[in-house]
Amino acid sequence: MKHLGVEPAHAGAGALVRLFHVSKSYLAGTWALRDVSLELGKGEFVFLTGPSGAGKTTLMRMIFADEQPSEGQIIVLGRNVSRLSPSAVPALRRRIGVVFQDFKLLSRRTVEENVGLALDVVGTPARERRARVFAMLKRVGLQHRRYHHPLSLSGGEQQRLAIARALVNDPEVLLADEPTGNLDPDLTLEIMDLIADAAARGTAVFVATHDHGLIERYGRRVVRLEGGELAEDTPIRRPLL
Amino acid sequence: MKHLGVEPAHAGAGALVRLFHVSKSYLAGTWALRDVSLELGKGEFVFLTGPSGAGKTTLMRMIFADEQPSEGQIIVLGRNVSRLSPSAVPALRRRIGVVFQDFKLLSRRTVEENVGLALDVVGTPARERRARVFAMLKRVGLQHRRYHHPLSLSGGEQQRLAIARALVNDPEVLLADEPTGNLDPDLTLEIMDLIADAAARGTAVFVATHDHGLIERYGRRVVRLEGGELAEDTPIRRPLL
Amino acid sequence: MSPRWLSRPRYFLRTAWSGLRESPVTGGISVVTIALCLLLVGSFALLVANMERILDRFGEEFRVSAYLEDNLTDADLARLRERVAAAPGVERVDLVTKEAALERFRASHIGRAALLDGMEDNPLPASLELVLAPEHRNADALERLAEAVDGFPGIAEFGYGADWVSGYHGAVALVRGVAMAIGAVLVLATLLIVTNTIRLAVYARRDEVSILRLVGGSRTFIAIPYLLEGAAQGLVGGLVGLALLFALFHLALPVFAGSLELLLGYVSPSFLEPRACAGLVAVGAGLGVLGSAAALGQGRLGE
Amino acid sequence: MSPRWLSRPRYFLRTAWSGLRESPVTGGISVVTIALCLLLVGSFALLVANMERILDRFGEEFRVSAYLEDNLTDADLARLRERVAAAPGVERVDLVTKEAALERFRASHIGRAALLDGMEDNPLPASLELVLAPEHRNADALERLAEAVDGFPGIAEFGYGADWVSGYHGAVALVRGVAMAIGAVLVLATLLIVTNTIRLAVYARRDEVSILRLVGGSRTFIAIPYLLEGAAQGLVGGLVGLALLFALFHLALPVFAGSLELLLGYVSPSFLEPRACAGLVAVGAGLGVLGSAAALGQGRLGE
Ligand SMILES: Nc1ncnc2c1ncn2[C@@H]1O[C@H](COP(=O)(O)OP(=O)(O)OP(=O)(O)O)[C@@H](O)[C@H]1O
Ligand SMILES: Nc1ncnc2c1ncn2[C@@H]1O[C@H](COP(=O)(O)OP(=O)(O)OP(=O)(O)O)[C@@H](O)[C@H]1O
Ligand SMILES: [Mg+2]
Ligand SMILES: [Mg+2]
Repeated sequence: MKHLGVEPAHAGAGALVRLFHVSKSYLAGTWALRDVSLELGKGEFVFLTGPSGAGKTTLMRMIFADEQPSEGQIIVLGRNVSRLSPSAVPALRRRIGVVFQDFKLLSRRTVEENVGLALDVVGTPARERRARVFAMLKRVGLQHRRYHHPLSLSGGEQQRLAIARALVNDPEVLLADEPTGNLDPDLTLEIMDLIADAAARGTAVFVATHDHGLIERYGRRVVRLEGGELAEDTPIRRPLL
Repeated sequence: MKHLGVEPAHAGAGALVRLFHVSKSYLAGTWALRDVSLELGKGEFVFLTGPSGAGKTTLMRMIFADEQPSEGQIIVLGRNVSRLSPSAVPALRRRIGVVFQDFKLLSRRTVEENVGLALDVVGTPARERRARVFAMLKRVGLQHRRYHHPLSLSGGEQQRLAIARALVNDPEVLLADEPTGNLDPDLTLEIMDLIADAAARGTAVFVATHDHGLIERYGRRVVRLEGGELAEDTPIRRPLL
Repeated sequence: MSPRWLSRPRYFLRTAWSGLRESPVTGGISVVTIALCLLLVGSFALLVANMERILDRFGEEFRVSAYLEDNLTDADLARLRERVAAAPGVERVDLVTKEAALERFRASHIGRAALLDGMEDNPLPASLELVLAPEHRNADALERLAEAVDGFPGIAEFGYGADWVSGYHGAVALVRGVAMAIGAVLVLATLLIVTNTIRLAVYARRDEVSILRLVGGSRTFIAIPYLLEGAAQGLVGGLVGLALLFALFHLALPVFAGSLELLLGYVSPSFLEPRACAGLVAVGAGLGVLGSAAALGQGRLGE
Repeated sequence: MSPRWLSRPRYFLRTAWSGLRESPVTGGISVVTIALCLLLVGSFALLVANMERILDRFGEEFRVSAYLEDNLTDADLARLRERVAAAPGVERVDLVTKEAALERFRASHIGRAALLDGMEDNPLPASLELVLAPEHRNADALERLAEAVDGFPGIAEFGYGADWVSGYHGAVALVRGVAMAIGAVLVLATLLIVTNTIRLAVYARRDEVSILRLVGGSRTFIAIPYLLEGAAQGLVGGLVGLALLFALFHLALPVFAGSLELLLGYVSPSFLEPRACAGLVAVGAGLGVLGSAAALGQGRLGE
C-alpha cells in the first residue's frame, strides 16, 4: 500500500499549501513531525491518516500558523508562515476554515453567533451574513437550534456546528481534524459530501480521519503519517461507489 | 434488525442499573429521552447506539446523577437517583467510571494526577495509588507521558487518558461515551479489549458508539435510541471473529 | 487600509452587550469592585476637600495685632487703617476698641483671675487686627509685614504669637502632606485593584479570546467588545460608587453635625462638586477600559 | 463515619501547592489585591493609632487653674495640693508660682502690649494647674470638679475655658467618629474586594471544580485545596502588605518629621504594635479562606 515518492496530483506553482522538509519538536529530543514535504493544490481533497499521536493535528496547526515549524518552510496561500508577522496572522486565518478536533466553540454565544463569527471577522454585511448563516445551519441540520448555546447541544451537534463555522466563509483552504468522529454513519456521509462540495468549488481540503471506511468510500488522495514521518502519499483513485 | 420487547440478558433483581419509563425534557415541548426502560446486570456489556442527538449522552448523564429524569425512576447500584440527596451523589459517582465525550480532563494537572484523581477521591493509600496509576497508564500506552499536561497530548492520547481515569478504580459501572472516536483502528481494538476485560471482571458496561464495525465485531447486546425513544434492544450474539 | 469591520459598530455593541449579559458573575464582581474602590477614593477626596475648608477657616484666626496709641483721633485712625490695609499680605483689618479688648480679656482664661478688678481705668489698648491672606500665613511673610507696619505713626506695638504661626503652618503642611501620601497610596492601590479585577474577569474568559484568535479575529476586532464591556462596567461601577458615597455622606452628616457646628461654627461640610463627581465616574470608566486592555495585552492569556 | 481521605493531608497540600504553581496569573492577582487592601487598612490603622496619641497629647494641655490666695504658707500649700490631687478626675497637679505666671503673661499674645509695664508689684496670682485624666476631659466632669474644689480654703478662684473644653471634646469626638465611619467603609470595602477577587480567581477555574464533582469528589474533598490555596495567598498577601506599609511608613516619616516635631514636641509617630501586625496578616489569611469558600459556595460555579 506504500506509494512513497509518488508525485502529488496538483504539484507545482499553483499549490495553495506547500511544506518543505518540515519538522516540529515540542519537547527537546522528540519529534512530533519529521521532515515532511507535501503540496496541496486548488480543489484538491486529501485524507490525512495515521495512528494516534502521528502528528496530524500538529501538521494542521502549523498550516494555520498556530504553531511554528522547528525546521523547514511552510507556504500557505503564497505566504511563508514562519516569517509571518503576528499582525498578518489573522488575515491569513480568515482565508482558512478549520474544524478543530475539540470543536473550540464559544460557549457564551449562540449557535447562530458561533457560525456568524467567521463572517464577522471579515466584516460581511448584516443581511448577507444572516442569509449565509441560515443556509449553512440548514445544511448541517441545526437551523432549529440556532438560538441555543453550544453547551446544550449533543456531541454530534457541536461537531456539525464546528463544521458549519469552518465552511460558512467559503475558505480557500479547509482543515478538518477528525470532523466526523462524533457523527453517525448517515450524517458522516452528508457532512463529507458537504466537504467534497467545497473541494469541487476550489477549496483545498485536508481531512484528518481514522475512519478507513470513509477513505475507501471516497477514494481520494491519502497522506499517512507514522511517528511524525510521511509514511504514504497515495494519489487520487476513483470512488468505489 | 429490530428486536423490540426482547428480554435483556441479565434482567431482574441483580441488575446494577435499572431505568423505569424514563423521560427527559431539557426544553419544554421537546423530549431528549422518551419512556425508556432498560436493565443492565453485573458483567454485562452493552453498546448504546443511535443517530446524533438521539439521547445517548443524556441517558448516561442521568445514570451518574448529572441530570435528573423528568419522568420515571432510575435505580443505580441500589439507589434511586432521583431521590438522592446532593451529599450522597459523590459516593455514588465514586463507584461509576465515566469516559466523557469531551474527555473533561484537568488541564492544570499532569497525566498521572488526572488518572490518580479517581483514586484520590476514594482515599487509596499513596503506594497502592502509584502502582495502580502506573499500571493503568501502561495499558493505554501513556506511561511515557505521565508528567505532562493534557493540553500537550494529541486528541487520541487525551481520549486514552480519559479512559484510564474511568477504569483505574475498577468501577462497578462503566459509562463510556464514544470512547474510540479519536482512536485509530488498532488502538480502538486495544481499548475495547480493556473495556471488555472490565466487563469480564463484573463491571456493568455501557459504550455509546457510532462505529458499526465495532458493534459487529464484538457482537454484544445493542441498545439503539432514535429521537429519544428505545428503537432496538438486541440481546448478546457470539462475536463474529 | 481601513478594515471593513470598522464600519460595523453594531457587531461590537451587540457582542459587548451579550458579553455583559452572559457573564453576570464576572461582570457583577467587576462592577462591585470598581464601585467600592471609587467609594474609597471619593470618601477620601470628600474628607480632604472639607478639611481644606476647615483649615482655611482656622486660618482666619490667623491675626496680627497692631496695638494703638491712646491718643488717636478718628481721622488718624481711619488713615492708619487704610495704610495698614495696603500692607503686603493683609486681607482684612478689624478694629478692636479698648472696651472690646477689656471684654475679651475678662472672657479669657487668664482674665478669670481678679487681676483687673481693682483698677478703675481700662489699661488695655485698642488694636487693629490684621487678617492675613492664606498665602501669607507663615513666619517669613509675617516678619516682612511687621517691618512694613512697625514704623507707622500711631502704632505702639506690634504683636503676634510666633508659636501659633509656625504651629498653624506646620499643621497645615502636615495635614496636606499626610493627605497627599495617603491619597497617592489609595489611588495607586485602587488603580491596581480595579485593573487586576478586570484582568481576572477577562482571564476567566480566556478560552473565548483564544478561539477568536484562532478563527482569524484581529487584535482590534477581539479587543473592542472587551474594552466596551470594561467601559460599561466602569461606568456603572462609578455611578454606583458615587451613589454610595452620596448616601453615606448624608447618612453620616447628622451624626457629626453637633461636633462640627461646635468646632467650625458656620462652616458646614459640603459634598463633592458636580465636576468632581463626573470625574469620579469617568475615572471608573477609564479604569474599566484600562483593566480590559491590560488583560488583553498579556499575550495569549495563557497561564 | 470519618472519610478515609481525611487521613491524607499530603494530597491536599500537594494539590494546593500545584494549584498555586500552575495558576501564577490568578494567584498573583489575588496576592496583590490582598496586599494592597491590607496596605490601605494598615495605613488607616496607623494613622488612627498615631492620631489618638496626638489627641492624648493635646489633651494634656487640658488644664484647670485654681488661683491661690496670696497669703498661703508652704505647709498650707502642700496640704491644699494634696487635697486637690485627690479630687475626682485629677491626674496631676502642677504649681505655677507668681513669677512663672508673670513670665507666661509676658510671653502671651496679649502680654506683648505694655499693659503691666508700669506696675512695680506683680499683680498676678500663683495657681495650681490640674491636669485631668483623659476620661474626665469634658464639661460635666469639670463642673463636678469645680464643685468639689471650690470650697477648699486657700483657693481664690477657679478658672477654665469652657470653649476650649467643649471644643476639645468636640474635636476628639469628631476625629474618632470620622475615623470610625471611614474605617468601617474601608474594612467593608476591602472585605468585599478581596473575597470578590478570590471568587473570581476560583471562578476562572470553575471547569476544574465541575470536573472534580463529576468524578465523585465530595464537597470537602474539592474545597480543602482551594481553601488552603486561599489561605496561602492571603498569608503572602498579608506579609507583602505589611512590608509595604512598613516601607512606606519609614519613607514618609522623614518627610513629615519637621512639621511633626513642631506640632507635637516629643511625641513621634510609631509603627503598629507587633500584635496588630500579626492581626493584619491573619486577617489576610482569613480573607483568602473566606473568598475561596464564597466562590465554592456559589452552587456549581456556572454562569
Ligand atoms: N503542545 C504540545 N506539547 C508537547 N507535545 C505535544 C503537543 N502537542 C502535541 N504533542 C505531541 O506531539 C505528537 C503528535 O501530536 P498530534 O496532536 O499532532 O497527533 P495526532 O496525529 O493529531 O493524533 P490523534 O489522532 O491522537 O489526534 C504527540 O505525541 C503529542 O503528544
Ligand atoms: N443541556 C441541554 N440543554 C438543552 N438541550 C440539550 C441539552 N443536552 C442535550 N440536549 C439535547 O437533547 C438531545 C439529546 O442529546 P444527547 O447529547 O443525549 O444526544 P447524543 O445521543 O449523545 O448525540 P451525539 O451522538 O451527537 O453525542 C439533543 O437534541 C440535544 O440537543
Ligand atoms: Mg489530532
Ligand atoms: Mg453524545
